[in-house]
Amino acid sequence: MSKRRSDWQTRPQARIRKWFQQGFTALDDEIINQISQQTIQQPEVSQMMEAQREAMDTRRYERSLALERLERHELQAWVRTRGRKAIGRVYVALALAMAVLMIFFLLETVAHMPRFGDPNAPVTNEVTERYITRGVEETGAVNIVAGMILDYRAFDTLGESTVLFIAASAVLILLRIDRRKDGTPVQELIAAESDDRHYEPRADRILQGSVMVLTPIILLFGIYIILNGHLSPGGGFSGGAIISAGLILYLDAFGFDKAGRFFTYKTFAWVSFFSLSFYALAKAYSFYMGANGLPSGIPLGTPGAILSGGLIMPLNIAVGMVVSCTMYIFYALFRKGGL
Amino acid sequence: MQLLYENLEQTVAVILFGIGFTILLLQRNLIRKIIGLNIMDTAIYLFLASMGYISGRKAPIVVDGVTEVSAYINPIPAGLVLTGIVVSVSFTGILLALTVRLYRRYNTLDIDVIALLAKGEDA
Amino acid sequence: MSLVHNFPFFSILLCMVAGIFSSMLKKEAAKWVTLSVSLGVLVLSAFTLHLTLGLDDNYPFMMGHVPAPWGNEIRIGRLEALMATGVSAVLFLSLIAGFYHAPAFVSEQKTNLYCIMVDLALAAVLVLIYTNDLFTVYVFIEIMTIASCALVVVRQNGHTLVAITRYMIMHLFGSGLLLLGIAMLYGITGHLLMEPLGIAVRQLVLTGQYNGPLTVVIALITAGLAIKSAMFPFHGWAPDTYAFAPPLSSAILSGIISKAYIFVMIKFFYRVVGMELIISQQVHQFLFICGVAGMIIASVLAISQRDIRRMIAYSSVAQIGYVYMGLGMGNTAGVEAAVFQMLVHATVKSVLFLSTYELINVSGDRKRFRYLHGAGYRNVPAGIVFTFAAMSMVGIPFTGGFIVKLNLAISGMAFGGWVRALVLIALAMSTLLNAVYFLHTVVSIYRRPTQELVYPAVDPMPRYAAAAMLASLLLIVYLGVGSEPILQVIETGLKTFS
Amino acid sequence: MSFVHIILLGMLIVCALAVSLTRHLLTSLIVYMAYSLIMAVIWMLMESPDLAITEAAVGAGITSILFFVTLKKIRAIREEGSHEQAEK
Repeated sequence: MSKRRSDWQTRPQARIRKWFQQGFTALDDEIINQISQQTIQQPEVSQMMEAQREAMDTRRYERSLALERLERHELQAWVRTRGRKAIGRVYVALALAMAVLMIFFLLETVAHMPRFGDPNAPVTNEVTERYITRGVEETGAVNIVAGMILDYRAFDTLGESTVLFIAASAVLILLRIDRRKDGTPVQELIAAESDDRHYEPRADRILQGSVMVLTPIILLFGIYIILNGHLSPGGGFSGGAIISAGLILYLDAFGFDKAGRFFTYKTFAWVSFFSLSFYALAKAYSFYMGANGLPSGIPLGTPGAILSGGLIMPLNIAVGMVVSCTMYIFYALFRKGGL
Repeated sequence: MQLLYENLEQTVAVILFGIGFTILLLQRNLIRKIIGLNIMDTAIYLFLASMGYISGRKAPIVVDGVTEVSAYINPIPAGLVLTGIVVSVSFTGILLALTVRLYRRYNTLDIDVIALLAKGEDA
Repeated sequence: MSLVHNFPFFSILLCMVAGIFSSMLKKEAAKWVTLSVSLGVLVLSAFTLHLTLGLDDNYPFMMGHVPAPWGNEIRIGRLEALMATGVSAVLFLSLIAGFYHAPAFVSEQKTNLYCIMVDLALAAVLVLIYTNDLFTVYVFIEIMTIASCALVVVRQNGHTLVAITRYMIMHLFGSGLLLLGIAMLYGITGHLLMEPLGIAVRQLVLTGQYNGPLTVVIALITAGLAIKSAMFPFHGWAPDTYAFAPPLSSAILSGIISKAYIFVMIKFFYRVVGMELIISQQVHQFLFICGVAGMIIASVLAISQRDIRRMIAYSSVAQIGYVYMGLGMGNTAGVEAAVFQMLVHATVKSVLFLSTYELINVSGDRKRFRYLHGAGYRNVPAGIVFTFAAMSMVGIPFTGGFIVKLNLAISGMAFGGWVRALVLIALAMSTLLNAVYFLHTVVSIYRRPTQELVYPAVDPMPRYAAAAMLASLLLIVYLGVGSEPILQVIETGLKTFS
Repeated sequence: MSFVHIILLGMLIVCALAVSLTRHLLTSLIVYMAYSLIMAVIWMLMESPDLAITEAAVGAGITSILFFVTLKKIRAIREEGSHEQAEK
């Protein structure tokens, strides 16, 4: 009885040490206890004794737990004060040494990489050549980068849009405050809304006035960039980001009540659903046709015209919609956990 | 040194990578850690983008129907970096969301303190 | 090209489209969609496996209109098809066995988001198994990282939040290294697809050009993938994440997702750099040492845990050590054993996490060992399944774990000197340590409680969940008894892999 | 390699160091924003306008907005906490 109840409650190190010293059975003195209890089968008295012993054991266990907690507390206190400094210093030194070592190795590597701006570097090979010389006739896009990411290597770009979608879903999991089943808001949501009203600017005249001028221009510029993705620099990602910046600006100036008139959670869900499924299915069609050696049957148009590049412009629009919705919903979720 | 100077872009990229890495390891503040991650990522993108540059050539947007290799720089790294930028902004969003949640729970941004507090919740 | 040739592509597409559709579905519908998607992928992969068994070589599938060095492609061989089949089978069984306790950790309005994560995680795993392009690997690894983050964080308590923050920081650092490696490799070869890359790398080795950068590239990519798959010294994020995540998520994370990283690594070794270069650069020895160290040290750490889930999480790190030991031997037999271990571990670990949840659940949601006494009687199927899975972990004959250990020992015997000694000692030590902690757990779940603890009444687990667990059990036994044809597939698959 | 180019690259390093050395979070965020913009200019000089426009919109724009809204949220939470303490 002088032993503690079970070794599984002691500290791990002690347990391992004990195991080394006394073998496996030492860990299980509980079994022995139990068997010895079973062999002395005397009703009543032994039961009472057992109950007493149980109570004592439990108390002892509680105490051992409390002790352990105290021990941990002391350790924490030590860690917080002197230990933290010591460990911290060692850690800083190690991390710095590692970083310096890594930079050194990488610099050594860089010194042996192909020269910057060298026209004969290994990256200029038959792949680049085909993209540049035949890119326009094969994809119909004047902007070779757009043709490359949306036609030759479209699978990566599909993955990239999926990254955005899944990131938006993950942030929804993390930050969205759900309503109850009957649609009434929970306490947390009410608090978040009142917070938001408290900390955000209220109907600032100057801000609203300048936003009224700026937002249409920003949106227009974003749309221009998306629609000209196959003709000039830009495309779905940058254009979508610009549009979302315009929307966020509007939201900041006018608050959720006004912005909610044209952009709710449903808008987000439907828009990203439609654009992503359009994207995935369009690309699936073109992959399937390409892999099976069938003609895709999509006209490429005259290179340089706005209606050219086959699927590239619709895909850019889809990507732009996904990006702008995702970024806007990020912002809204950060501000008050929902739209 | 001469070699490093010729590859200055890549040299700077590698140094930035190291700085970002150090911020990631040493800063205990979560938001600074996230900035460190972003610096690390952009450093890699700079590295990748510098690979495609060829001196004296233009951006890969076909002008006047000129489709000769000697006219344009390599379009591939640009496409890859484009993908990478979007990936890293998604990560930033998720990590910041995590930060907000952690702060709401523990009222601190220091990751070590947060870990200690989380352990203390058990006892 | 017949219709069956398209099936791998269809399975990837099915997962992605199902993920996108799930965002609009209600809770129950999303669950059904996810279940049927995993079943569909299982069927499609089985057909693909059947097809590839009849082919001599792997075949490419263009993702677009232009062929290999220009366009993107996936490449399907029997090894890939085998992995896809195994992964989807494990996922299907885990979903049946684990989906019913989703309400315990996911709020109702977020169940469809959880389903999105499962779908897209499966899509990413499939892409990583099939793909032939290094940059696609990077993009889909990021999808997988986000998906696993969200899978863990649906249960929002302090532990998961802290664990997942650590996880994200480690994983993003790993992806950074991976991307830097890919960028450098692209810089010295000018290719991203694996086949042309392989040719270019061999050319570089022959001419002796850019040899320094090549070594750094191999180191960076290996380190990045090793961090992400919880190889021993980089395992810091793993135990907390696996232990505090919801049980279904732990099963998916440690059973399926961590395998995809290792599969990519094998693909990188075989298809891109070639095993000869790996051996001449001594990378395999590093993996070997880490694997052996992981097998032993993680097992010791597992013994010292008080929480049963953390114990299983540490044993997961130890099991990854087996894979790396096999990979680090550098001979075909070793890699074969490693691939087989991936299949076995996927099956065993997912069912272990799920049955542990059942045992904890009938013990009043308490995780310490002393409360688990008698849990095996309170939930009989879970107890049986846990016992058998633990036996496979220890390596009792007629289970998958035995075949793994046997194969690892045999491939270790091919070496002389310290490698052979180390392999045998590590296997013996690890088996012993596994026996200590798993058999102790089994004993404790079948021991009568010493003190009358009040266990709250819980709903018994549904019949179908028990059936799914028993089916996984059969799978484990099948891997132990009928392993010959599977090993044959792996052997011939590895030959056509490069 | 032009003179401007070298100065810009040097400023990148200075900004990256400043992020970790400044005392206030807000300052380091603004420095990070400057870092992104410099990166965009460098990419412009490297003849990659696609990258430049994306980095300016996504890196300097959206990422910074997300950082700022996080900081604001955190300050709101903190003030709320101190408010409650004061009431007690």
